[in-house]
Amino acid sequence: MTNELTIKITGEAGQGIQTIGAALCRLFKNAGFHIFANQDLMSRIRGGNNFFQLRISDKPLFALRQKSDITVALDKASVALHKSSMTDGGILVLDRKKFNVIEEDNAFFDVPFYDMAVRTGGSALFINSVSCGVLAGIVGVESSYVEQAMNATFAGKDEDVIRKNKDAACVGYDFVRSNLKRDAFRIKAGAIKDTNTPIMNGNDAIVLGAIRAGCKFYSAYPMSPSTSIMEVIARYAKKFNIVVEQAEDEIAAINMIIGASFAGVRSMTATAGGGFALMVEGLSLAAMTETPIVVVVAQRPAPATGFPTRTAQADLEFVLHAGHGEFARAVYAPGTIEELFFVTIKAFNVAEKYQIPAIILTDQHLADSYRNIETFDLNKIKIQRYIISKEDSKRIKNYKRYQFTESGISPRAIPSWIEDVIYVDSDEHTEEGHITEDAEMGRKMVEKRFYKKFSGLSQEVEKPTVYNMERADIVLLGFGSTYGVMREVSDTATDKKVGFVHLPQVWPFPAIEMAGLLKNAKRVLSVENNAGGQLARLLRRETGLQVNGSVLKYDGRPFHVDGLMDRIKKEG
Amino acid sequence: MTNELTIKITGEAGQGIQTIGAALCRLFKNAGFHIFANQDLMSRIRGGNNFFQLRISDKPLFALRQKSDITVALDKASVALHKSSMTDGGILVLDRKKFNVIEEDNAFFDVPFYDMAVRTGGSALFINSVSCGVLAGIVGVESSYVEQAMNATFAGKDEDVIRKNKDAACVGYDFVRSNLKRDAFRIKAGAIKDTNTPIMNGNDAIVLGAIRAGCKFYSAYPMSPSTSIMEVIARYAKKFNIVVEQAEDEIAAINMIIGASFAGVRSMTATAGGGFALMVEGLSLAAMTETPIVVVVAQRPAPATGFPTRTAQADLEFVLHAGHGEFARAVYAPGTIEELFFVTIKAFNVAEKYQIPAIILTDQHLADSYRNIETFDLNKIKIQRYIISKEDSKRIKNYKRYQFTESGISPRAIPSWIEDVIYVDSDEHTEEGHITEDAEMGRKMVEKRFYKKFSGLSQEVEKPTVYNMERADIVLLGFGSTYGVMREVSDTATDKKVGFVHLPQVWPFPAIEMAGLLKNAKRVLSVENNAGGQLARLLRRETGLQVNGSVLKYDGRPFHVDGLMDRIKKEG
Amino acid sequence: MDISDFKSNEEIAWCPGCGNFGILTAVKKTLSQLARHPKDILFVSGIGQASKLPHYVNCNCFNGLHGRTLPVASAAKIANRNLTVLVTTGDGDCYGEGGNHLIHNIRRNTDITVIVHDNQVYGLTKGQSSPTSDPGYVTKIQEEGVILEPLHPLEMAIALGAGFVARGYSLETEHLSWLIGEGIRHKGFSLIDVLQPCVSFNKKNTYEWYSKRVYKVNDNGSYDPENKMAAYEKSHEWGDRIPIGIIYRAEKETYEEKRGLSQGIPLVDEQIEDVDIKGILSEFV
Amino acid sequence: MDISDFKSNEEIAWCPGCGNFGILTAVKKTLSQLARHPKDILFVSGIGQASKLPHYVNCNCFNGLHGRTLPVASAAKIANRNLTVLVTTGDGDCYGEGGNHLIHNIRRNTDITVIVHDNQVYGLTKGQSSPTSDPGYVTKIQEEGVILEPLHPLEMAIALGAGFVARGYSLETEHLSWLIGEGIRHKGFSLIDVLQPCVSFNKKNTYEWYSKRVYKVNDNGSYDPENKMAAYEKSHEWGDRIPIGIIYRAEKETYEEKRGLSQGIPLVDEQIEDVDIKGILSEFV
Ligand SMILES: Cc1ncc(C[n+]2csc(CCOP(=O)(O)OP(=O)(O)O)c2C)c(N)n1
Ligand SMILES: Cc1ncc(C[n+]2csc(CCOP(=O)(O)OP(=O)(O)O)c2C)c(N)n1
Ligand code: SF4
Ligand code: SF4
Ligand SMILES: [Mg+2]
Ligand SMILES: [Mg+2]
Repeated sequence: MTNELTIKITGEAGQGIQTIGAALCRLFKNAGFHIFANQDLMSRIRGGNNFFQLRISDKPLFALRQKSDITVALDKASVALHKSSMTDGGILVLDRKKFNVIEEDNAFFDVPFYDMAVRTGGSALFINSVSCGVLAGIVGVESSYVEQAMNATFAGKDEDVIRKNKDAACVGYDFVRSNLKRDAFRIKAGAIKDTNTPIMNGNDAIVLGAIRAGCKFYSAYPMSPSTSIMEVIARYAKKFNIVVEQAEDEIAAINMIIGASFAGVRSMTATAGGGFALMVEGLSLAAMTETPIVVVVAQRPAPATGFPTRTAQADLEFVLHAGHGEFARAVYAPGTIEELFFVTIKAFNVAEKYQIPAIILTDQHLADSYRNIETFDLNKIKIQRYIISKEDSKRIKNYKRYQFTESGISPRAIPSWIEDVIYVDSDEHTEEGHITEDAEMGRKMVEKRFYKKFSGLSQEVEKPTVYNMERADIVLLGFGSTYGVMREVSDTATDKKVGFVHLPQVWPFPAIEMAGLLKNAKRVLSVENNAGGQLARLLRRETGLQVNGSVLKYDGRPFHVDGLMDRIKKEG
Repeated sequence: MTNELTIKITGEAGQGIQTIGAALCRLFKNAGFHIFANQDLMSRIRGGNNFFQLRISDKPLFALRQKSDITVALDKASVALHKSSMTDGGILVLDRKKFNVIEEDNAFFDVPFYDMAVRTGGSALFINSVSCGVLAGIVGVESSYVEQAMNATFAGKDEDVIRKNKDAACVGYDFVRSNLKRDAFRIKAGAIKDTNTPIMNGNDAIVLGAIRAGCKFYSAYPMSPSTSIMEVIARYAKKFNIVVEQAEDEIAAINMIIGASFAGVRSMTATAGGGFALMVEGLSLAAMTETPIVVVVAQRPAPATGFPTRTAQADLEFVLHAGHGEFARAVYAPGTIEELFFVTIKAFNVAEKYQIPAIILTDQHLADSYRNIETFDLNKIKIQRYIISKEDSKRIKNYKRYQFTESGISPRAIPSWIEDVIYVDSDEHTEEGHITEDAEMGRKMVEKRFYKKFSGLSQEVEKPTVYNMERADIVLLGFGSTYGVMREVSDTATDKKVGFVHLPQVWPFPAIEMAGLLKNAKRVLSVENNAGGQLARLLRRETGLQVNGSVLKYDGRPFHVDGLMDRIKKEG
Repeated sequence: MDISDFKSNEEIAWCPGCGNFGILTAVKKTLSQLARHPKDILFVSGIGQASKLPHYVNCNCFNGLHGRTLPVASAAKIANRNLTVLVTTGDGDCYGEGGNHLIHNIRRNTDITVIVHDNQVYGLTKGQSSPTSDPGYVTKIQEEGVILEPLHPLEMAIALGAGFVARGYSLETEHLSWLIGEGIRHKGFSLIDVLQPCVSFNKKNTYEWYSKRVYKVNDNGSYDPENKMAAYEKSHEWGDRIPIGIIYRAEKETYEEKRGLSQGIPLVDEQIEDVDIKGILSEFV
Repeated sequence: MDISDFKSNEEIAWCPGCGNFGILTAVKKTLSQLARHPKDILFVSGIGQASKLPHYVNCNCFNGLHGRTLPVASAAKIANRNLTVLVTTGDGDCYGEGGNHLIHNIRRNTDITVIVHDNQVYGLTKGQSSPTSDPGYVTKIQEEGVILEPLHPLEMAIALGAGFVARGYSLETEHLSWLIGEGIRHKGFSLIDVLQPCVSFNKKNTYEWYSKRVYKVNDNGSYDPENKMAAYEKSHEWGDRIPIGIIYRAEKETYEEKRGLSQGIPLVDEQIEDVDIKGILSEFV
């Protein structure tokens, strides 16, 4: 517990834990800490037990720890549930009187939340603000940050509301300063100099990427953990003239984005594995008609409904092979919020260039985890359109939608822009887009859609991220959200040198590159939030290389830094 | 052209080619020939060009040849279309006058079909029967077989209808005997001594298997090439008290069979890749709820609508990985009609034993090809039910649907048979079937559904078929419908010795066995009706072995014996 | 049976004050009057708050996929006609994702009773609009308010030939329990749309909102639910006044009857070990 | 535009005598009177015999999946409001596989015109029953005849609030062409169910069968398609007499209007190369 802390706020669903969480993220970032935060929610609206975990440090953070240094229990049940997952010397904040807790525990720090909330704000609702103050006090940041956080959180509300919340927070803060004897938790702030940087989660990054990429049509059906993508894009829809349409089901969603894309508009949908299961036929349609689409698959534990609000990486193989027939696709699996943003933009460009479905494979952990990030370098971005421009369209006659070319890519015209008409067909078709029964034509079209496009796509695969690989004793291998935990383990492992290779794009699989990277590695362990070791299997299929072992987790929870470290030690 | 002939009847959709085909199959089988027959249809009801191909021989047949020895053209267009796919010395039967064909060709054999049909039957409809007679005449079977075939084909019709058809056939027969100078086509009949054996196609075999296995509920949505399964089972529904329900869509179909199976009834559905795409979510539901189901996937070329009436093996990887989340499944890929029958029965037993989805992966070629087969040895069949019997049910209290066991299989009770109630859930659940959010429970349930069941399933995988493998120069590798063509090539190859390994079950993959079989093989070529070489990839993933090459065909047509032979020669 | 026979020990995961509690009370009450053993009753549900209900009663439960209740329920009934089959589903589950099954299962007319917990919102996914959301209703997705015409489930069901079309209100538990009982007694597909306040997300259609509007359609005894045109009028009424009760009722032959499944042994009791296929095998010779 | 502008060179794959030919004739005739360039007209279809129609006219064509016409069509219209969007679909495509999209796209009310070639059978898959098959109709699957209540598309559409609900007959090409024209002119979702004899598979509902029954609903000028209750009555009429014509009509605001898409530049014409997100990025600070 040198230069970092893990903080947990826990209570029932409906107690507003997410709001406190967001306020705290802001507060600590502004105080100059790096933050990483994540929520653990049940699939219910009220009751049960939810918690928000927040790590703060003077170094950049990418993952969670198992145990918390400071736990704030907002209800009685939380005390028993979370007492055992504290670090040694950790502190559990509770309202003894309100919860009627009589037993003693070294870790307990009694704070009369309820009284303070009622006293300052007039109701128990203000407990959240009290606890913000309490946490700020324990960590010892300056009180001005508390005020600032309250101002930001309640911006736009009544003066009176803001003042009451500030009062509540200040009372909490002061209480700690007067009553907490220990200052073990006062870690040094100010590591980030420029605190004018964003905090966002994975889904936010996807939305920003999509907006920047020129997405103008978004259709989806709500499903955790993808739902907030629709909520956030809806928030900006008016400003950017984007149509966000809640579809009647996932089948409609994917067919709608295909329709809009055919008409010339960049389009996206997002869902979880179960919703994607319903989009599989549509995916195949996009491929056959050569209509670009972007599909976000935010994984959660399955089969079927599974754990709706939790995390997994068990749909890799599903997504790679989804859809009847054979066709080229791009599958991205970014590992960080920054990567999600840039890869989303790339996915739109690649989908349009190759006229294929591009899939962004993420998961609940990445979708819902918040981090302070560097402001995106927007200059890096280039939006290129791979359609026949409106200008050029005017000159087009005798248009063939599926004209054979070397690259397998046929120039794509937009209906009503060109003078000719466009035929698009889900049946096997001729270059003109008319239904055919011809064997030779069928063969050539398969080659176009599958071999040729694949070969182009393979030229622009996102490079694997390689980290601490020189003379590494152990090389971890992962995709998607495990980037963070692998990175922290790699940074902090002491016994042995641990490096890692992370794939932000899993298809086309960078086989030659991976073979080069791994063939001389001492010991390769795949780290996967699934039971099948799916990435390891893919590696073997594509390169012939077998990993030395797989560290698998399939209980719906993300890896923790300490947990992974232990598992790696065990695996050797 | 020693002891076999390839016969083709070709005309427009709607000319009744399938009816002649069926009659001819019967006729030649009864005359003691082995037969193999197949149709090539367009996705339309009238017009275009369809053909029926029939091979007859004194040796068992398993596949097609590219060129035909005798072609009967029922319309003018067929003459030009099929003239070039004749063997040297082949004969093309046509009605010169009716078609108004003036050019000359050595192969032409003019038969005034139309006149003869009108003369004997009173209308052009009788052309079919005339051509039966013509073909029987050309091959030189005894005329009694012609009569017999007409009797069987029109059994149940009016006396008058039967007589007219017989007349038509006889006139055709006699015409040939008087007018055909060549007797090159008179191959020796009588190879089969017991002609009291069945002729059926792959879909028929599946239906017979399902009925024998005790399927009592069948629900599906029509889709080529699976539709005839529903038609044939509907034919016998009343007799066997089976409910056949045409669903509103494929999603309903799979959920219906899950509902019926949950209630205790063996249930099945069938579809093609595109319909299966819609069943993917339901597949995952069956796995999660541990409800046994049997799903037939009859492959056809895709993506999307593709070639609706043609063949492919491109959905192997799709079917292996379909469904969100990880769970055990069995995937069968029988190669012959006999195997289809027995494997269907096994699929029902295995699905019920492991409480999983069992998939039968077939394709248009296998589904629609007819062969004369040995009568099934019905004594080999054992139907075992893996449910708590009604008797035993009476004693059950405190039932836990998902009780943990060594094998991962929980005793399955039937609702209303037991005294207790049963909870089944698509969410992650406890042993009692109630929704849980518990990490540990989630982990154990994944292990139950995925690891443990898989391990049991692996013990009862259908053994790969091994043929001509000793000292083979080339070993072919295939699954599903390519069995036939591999076998004929293996039997007739002369340059080099060709053996093959065929997998009637592709999942669990018999990895150890396959590694043993192939690791010392000189040269392994996978033979696949797809573009990806999917079986080869699976082999590599599961065993690390790479094939030396893949002979791929992805134009919607099946392999022909000669075609495959040539390709193998080229691949070396 | 007694109401205690249907007690489940599962903790209820609904929000305090949720309209679902009233439905649960009504359902249990109906069950206690059915004279059917819990083992002979099957609840089928999908995903959503409504769909958790089967866990809170002691009956058989198939809690399947979002939107896919009806195919499961109809098929279970076909497989074992001795089961009393009830469906608990949400307005999203039944009218959104599951819409196609609804229209075709009305046509299919198996003898099942469908209780739609209609809170005019997606509860479990935290407050998006549902097919029955009122126009103008604002959510995080529908930032400028719902613009689609609401689905009219009762009117649609009548148009499709449903034989039992009703609306209940979760605060009127006695009336609702009676409705559910009538639904179960009705031979064939019964649709009961239940107004169910969602206290967490639907701040428009609240208890107060509904209570002010709701009236019993046949309070004065003059409403004839067998008059289809009157039923069309009533089922469309939505505004200052909202009728509850049996809106439309007609006798229809059920699927089971037409299929001949209502006689003989139920499919589930068929012996299948020794099915003799020799006879049909010979047809292929 | 002239009818020849809409001529396609594709060989027609329908059976000789098929009712689809009449629909094709009617469609082309309507197009020729629209004063719209082929490039500004989009046909969306699914899979089935009906769905082949777009290949036989010279207009844009998106021939998608079985049952999935409407989401494609609505979204294409949203993306480019300048397109005149027509859907040609079958009774299986639109009412069976695609049922959920039908009910929700009626609610969505984009300005598209849907022509359902209703032959009461699955043509392309060779003669299974369709949702509109008459009870008792025998097929290879329905060996003892259809037992499900037929779907009543017009009645259902009215119940769902459709603003243009019509029935045509493929032999009455003039009338049908007029209907399609009215459907296109109607602002919003238009449903035109067209009686279409399938000479190959439907031996019950033949030309003769239809011709004997069909009458124009407003032949004597007294029918008021704006009267919903009358429309319900008419839309249910199916037996000795079958009405064709505009059964129901009502003005409704379209999706595009409600969304504000009917003004400003169409989505498809938006410049997207340089979308500036700096402003919203700062909201995350
Ligand atoms: C295929 C699929 N799509 C989406 C979801 C996510 N989901 C769960 S419940 C629900 C909506 C619930 O609304 P409703 O049916 O009205 O039930 P309520 O919670 O309001 O009772 C959704 C969209 C899912 N589980 N499965
Ligand atoms: C997902 C899916 N299921 C099934 C099919 C097979 N299929 C093609 S057309 C058709 C039915 C056609 O009936 P209808 O829509 O009435 O059109 P018609 O041929 O009668 O004009 C079916 C079931 C398919 N193409 N896709
Ligand atoms: S979210 Fe709404 S519907 Fe769901 S339990 Fe809470 S109040 Fe009830
Ligand atoms: S099968 Fe029927 S609907 Fe299809 S083209 Fe032939 S006649 Fe027309
Ligand atoms: Mg709801
Ligand atoms: Mg039809």
